[in-house]
Amino acid sequence: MTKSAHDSDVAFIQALAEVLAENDLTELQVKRVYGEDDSMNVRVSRAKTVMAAVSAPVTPASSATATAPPVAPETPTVTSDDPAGLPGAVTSPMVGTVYLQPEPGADPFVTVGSTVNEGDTLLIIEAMKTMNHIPAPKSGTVKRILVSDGDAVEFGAPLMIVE
Amino acid sequence: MTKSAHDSDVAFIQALAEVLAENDLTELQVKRVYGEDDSMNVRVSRAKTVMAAVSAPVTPASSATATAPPVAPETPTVTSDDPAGLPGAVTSPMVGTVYLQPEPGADPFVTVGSTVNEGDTLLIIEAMKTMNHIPAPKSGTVKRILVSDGDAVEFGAPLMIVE
Amino acid sequence: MFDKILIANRGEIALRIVRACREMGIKSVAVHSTADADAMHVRMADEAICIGPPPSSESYLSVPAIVSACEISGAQAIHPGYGFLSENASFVQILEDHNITFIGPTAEHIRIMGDKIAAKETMRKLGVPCVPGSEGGVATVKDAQRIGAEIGYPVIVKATAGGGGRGMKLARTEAEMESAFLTARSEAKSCFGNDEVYIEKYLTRPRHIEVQVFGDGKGAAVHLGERDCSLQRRHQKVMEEAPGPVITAEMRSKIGKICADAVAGINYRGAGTIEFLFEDGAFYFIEMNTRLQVEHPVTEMVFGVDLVREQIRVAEGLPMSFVQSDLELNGHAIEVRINAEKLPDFTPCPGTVTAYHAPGGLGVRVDSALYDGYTIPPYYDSLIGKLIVHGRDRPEALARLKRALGELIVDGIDTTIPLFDALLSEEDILTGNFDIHWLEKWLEENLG
Amino acid sequence: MFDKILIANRGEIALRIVRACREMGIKSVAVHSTADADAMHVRMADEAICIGPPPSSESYLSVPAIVSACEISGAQAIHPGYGFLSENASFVQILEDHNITFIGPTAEHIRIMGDKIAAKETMRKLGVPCVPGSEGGVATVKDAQRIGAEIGYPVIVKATAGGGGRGMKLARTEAEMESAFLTARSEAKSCFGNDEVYIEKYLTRPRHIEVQVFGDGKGAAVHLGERDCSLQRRHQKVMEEAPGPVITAEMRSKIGKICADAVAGINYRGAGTIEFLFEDGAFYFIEMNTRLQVEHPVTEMVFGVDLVREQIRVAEGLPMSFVQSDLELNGHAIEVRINAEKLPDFTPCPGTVTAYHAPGGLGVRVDSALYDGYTIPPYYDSLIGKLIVHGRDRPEALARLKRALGELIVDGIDTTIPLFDALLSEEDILTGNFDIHWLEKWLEENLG
Repeated sequence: MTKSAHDSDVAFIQALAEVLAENDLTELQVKRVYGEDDSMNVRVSRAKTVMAAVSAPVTPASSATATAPPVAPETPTVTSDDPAGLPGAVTSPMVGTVYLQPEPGADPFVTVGSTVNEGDTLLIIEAMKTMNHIPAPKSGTVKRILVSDGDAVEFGAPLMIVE
Repeated sequence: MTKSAHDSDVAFIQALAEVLAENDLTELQVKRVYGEDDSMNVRVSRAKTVMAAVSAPVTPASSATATAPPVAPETPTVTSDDPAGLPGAVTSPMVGTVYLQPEPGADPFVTVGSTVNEGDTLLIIEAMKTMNHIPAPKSGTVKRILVSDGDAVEFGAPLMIVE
Repeated sequence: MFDKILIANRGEIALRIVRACREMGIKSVAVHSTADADAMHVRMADEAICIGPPPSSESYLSVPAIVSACEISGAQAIHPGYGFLSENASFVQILEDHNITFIGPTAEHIRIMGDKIAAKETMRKLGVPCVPGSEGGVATVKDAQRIGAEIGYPVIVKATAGGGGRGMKLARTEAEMESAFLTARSEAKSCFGNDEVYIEKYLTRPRHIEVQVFGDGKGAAVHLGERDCSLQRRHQKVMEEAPGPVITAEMRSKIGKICADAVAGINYRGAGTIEFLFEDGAFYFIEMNTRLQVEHPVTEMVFGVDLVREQIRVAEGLPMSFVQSDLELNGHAIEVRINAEKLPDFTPCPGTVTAYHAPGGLGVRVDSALYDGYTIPPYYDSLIGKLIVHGRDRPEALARLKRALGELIVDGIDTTIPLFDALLSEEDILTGNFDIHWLEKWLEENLG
Repeated sequence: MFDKILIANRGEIALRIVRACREMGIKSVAVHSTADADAMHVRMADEAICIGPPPSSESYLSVPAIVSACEISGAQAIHPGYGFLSENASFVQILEDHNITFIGPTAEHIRIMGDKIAAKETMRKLGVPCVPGSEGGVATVKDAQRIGAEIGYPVIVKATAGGGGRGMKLARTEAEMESAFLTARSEAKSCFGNDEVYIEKYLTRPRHIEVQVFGDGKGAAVHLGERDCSLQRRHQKVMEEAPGPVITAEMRSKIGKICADAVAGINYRGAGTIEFLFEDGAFYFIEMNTRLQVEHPVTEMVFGVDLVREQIRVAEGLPMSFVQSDLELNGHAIEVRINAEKLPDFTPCPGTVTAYHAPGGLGVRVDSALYDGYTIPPYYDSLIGKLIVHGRDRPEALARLKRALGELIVDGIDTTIPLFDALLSEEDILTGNFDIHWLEKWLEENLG
């Protein structure tokens, strides 16, 4: 990426911001793919007529349930930062506690780089004293493990990436 | 990635923004694939948070005070339909009752087509039992008379057009 | 003292409970489906846990999901609100097994009151007046006539095996009894293969009067007067008030004492409602709800108490914060239920609320989880808010209700607000002259 | 019965009066400046008349404009709210001349109470306790010492011709009297050319306690207890409550009776407030406000009455709707004033409210003319809303206030909301331990 590419991007974003202002928009999102390995995501927003943050502090139950209620009443859009939206993400089908191995002291079911077949157990979620084996939804390689042993997870929380 | 590609994208997004505004939309999403490795996703949105009409009926005191409270919290803009905004409009400097002649049965001060000099009395507004002579703000011809004898007027109500 | 309470509900009642927790200095945990990630109860609670997808069966009704959420959040107690799991005895049993406090009565009391026959039998034994009748099969016309004379006409003859209106015959006078009895019996025979019939008093124009009770679970109990909830559509309450327009202080004190003694007699814990049909000065037990009611605010307004705070207190094992003599009825309160429904057919109308403005000023309370820009999901109940007013007397409350309705703005969706605007011009509403059939008749005549 | 009332005010109090009119079935006429064409009171009233340009002197304070508006709209009465023309005796006189009813006391009562010396003299005669002092010039050190001993130290020696703190000397003990007296006299001589001085009791840490009175104009009057408004900044009340945290039932009943008797004695009509400094169990008259106060809602909450409705009643010549024995104090109420001001300097902060969400639920009242998208004009008072809470006792009210403040959203402008969030963590606020200097000291230490 050269300086001129940067300048041109900045000019593009500046132009979008002007479009936003001139047209009295509140938000503008652009994903522009120029070619393989050359793309840009832009989100420009100006909305201030949305529901504001409540003063009450939001204390997540644990790191895994740290999905703080969104402040703006927009439909939550999945961004590339949210692992739950990545292709290959395995999300939690229930609320519970994660165990990465069959029993304390044992080896974990999988580690990053493990090859798994569809249906292989990835981890266990304990809910109401029941151990629920969470299977791989498809065959592939474990790319990332997004939870730690003993984490509490809520419904829909991303657990692993299997591709 | 050329400057002209950016310009063309901006023009496209600007056009979308106009579609949004003209059609009173709140959100618009487009995914456009131009070819392999050349695509664009756009999302344009515009929050609407206008005050709705109150259910309470608004009964104007009289035709002359029929300025119903505006329903949307916009700054009232003077439109070409509002005589108060026309050039040459003489507006009421006070709340009161209009008399078009010096006393009952007398001829009116002016009629449509009358030529007046700056300072000539156009009409009387009675407020608190006081007769207030309303003078022509400039010399000219009475083009329109917007009130009738005995009308109640509020502050700023258009009375006549003198040009 | 609880540190943290999980609220197994959504919408305005979840917010109601969050408010009580906050005022008591107790942390609240909201649970929610994916459809409710933006809901007000989620925003206002101290913690929030997503427990499942939109269908209630997989989220708000999922016992494993809720118990797990309780365990991972460390909440010591669950408030069930109304609906959902609030009267589910096996849920309460499971919580007991997990050492989680259920903010409500015992599983056993929920079970008994959830069984219509057991509930009636229990109440009768506790001295609560029930609909008089034959208490079992009636064999002959002679017996039928004797029973009719005893309980007074009109009476209804019903197939013991029946249901849905079949095998039911009305006898308005003794002269009609023979024919009604024989027809009901033969219909019962042909419809259900069993000709046994029983007889009950028939109420022609009853009101729905319910008594709010509260017990500490240890044998102390009070009543907090009655609510008149006669204005119903398809058995759904639409508008409720306290005190009842036709209930005298003497009636209140008498039926109230009967109800308080009844729940004291079974060591009932927490809030409960004993529902009656009321006609010609007499009360007839229908059922008991072992939970907070939607319409509990009208009682709070006239007695100046916080029923949710009180529920939490007694769930902790504390005594109630009042005794009967502390409870003085003050003024008049009315609640209207604002539903996201389109008139005239009351079609549910989910969607985005483009503008919301709540009424304010003296004597006005709004319990609603709405906010500007909120999108009402299509999966749940259509109740989106309750407007409650209080006045020194019924006319003042009605005038205030009309005024407040005029200030309330819910734009972007259809609501039942216009229904109340129209009802407040009806003479019968203004004078309190209505029974449980009044609203359906009015709807047929005016919106039908 | 009035058909139509003109409201000669704006903002939340105009809306407050529109609400009372609507509940009484009386049409309301809003008057407004061009800056207020979009204001809530204009939207909510039945009629609206523009009376002038933004400056108050040419609109809300313009007697001819308001009288004309009354005449062209056919309103029979004017409610002045507070501020503006509410205590303008000549306005009231003009209305009398035009046969328009002023909803408030007579011009004469306004005139007397507007004159500090006449007011004090009148109140003293009516038996209302005033700050004890020499009641006239003091000639010698001996006289000064005698008076000091009589009224008790500390005392303050003041120039009769003085003002603004000059020619004022404090004597904390008898030992300091001679020096204080002589210094004050010589300063008075050099500053004002007149060496006459008088002596008054000096209060070191008084509370501001005010008694709400109400008269029917025909010799009947009641009191509605007191409000503690000690939390002030530059003589502006910030937070008010009823009952006063240190006022006992016995004190209330005693000072209340004195005040009610006093206004009964002059045939006072309508709402009035008798303001006192309170120290060591004693009340000292400051002044009487002959109008509704900003903080009247706290009294309404604890006594369950509508003071505006009552004002309109007695203006019509009707008797009050209550007598003293009907008025029972119930629970505790607190009001906080939400101003469009930027902390720490309380700089007025007009602008557009991009989001407004009022708190709801049990025991919460909001009196505000705000709405989403409203633009607060820069010409008027910065008060944009009042949040009032009611609880069974002071701790419950404080907890509710904290909860409700957490729900209140006013975005797009700066407000005084964060001040109250901070105050509610202060031990002195929670225990009610403050005097009229407390807030200024706290502000200096915490925001200064």
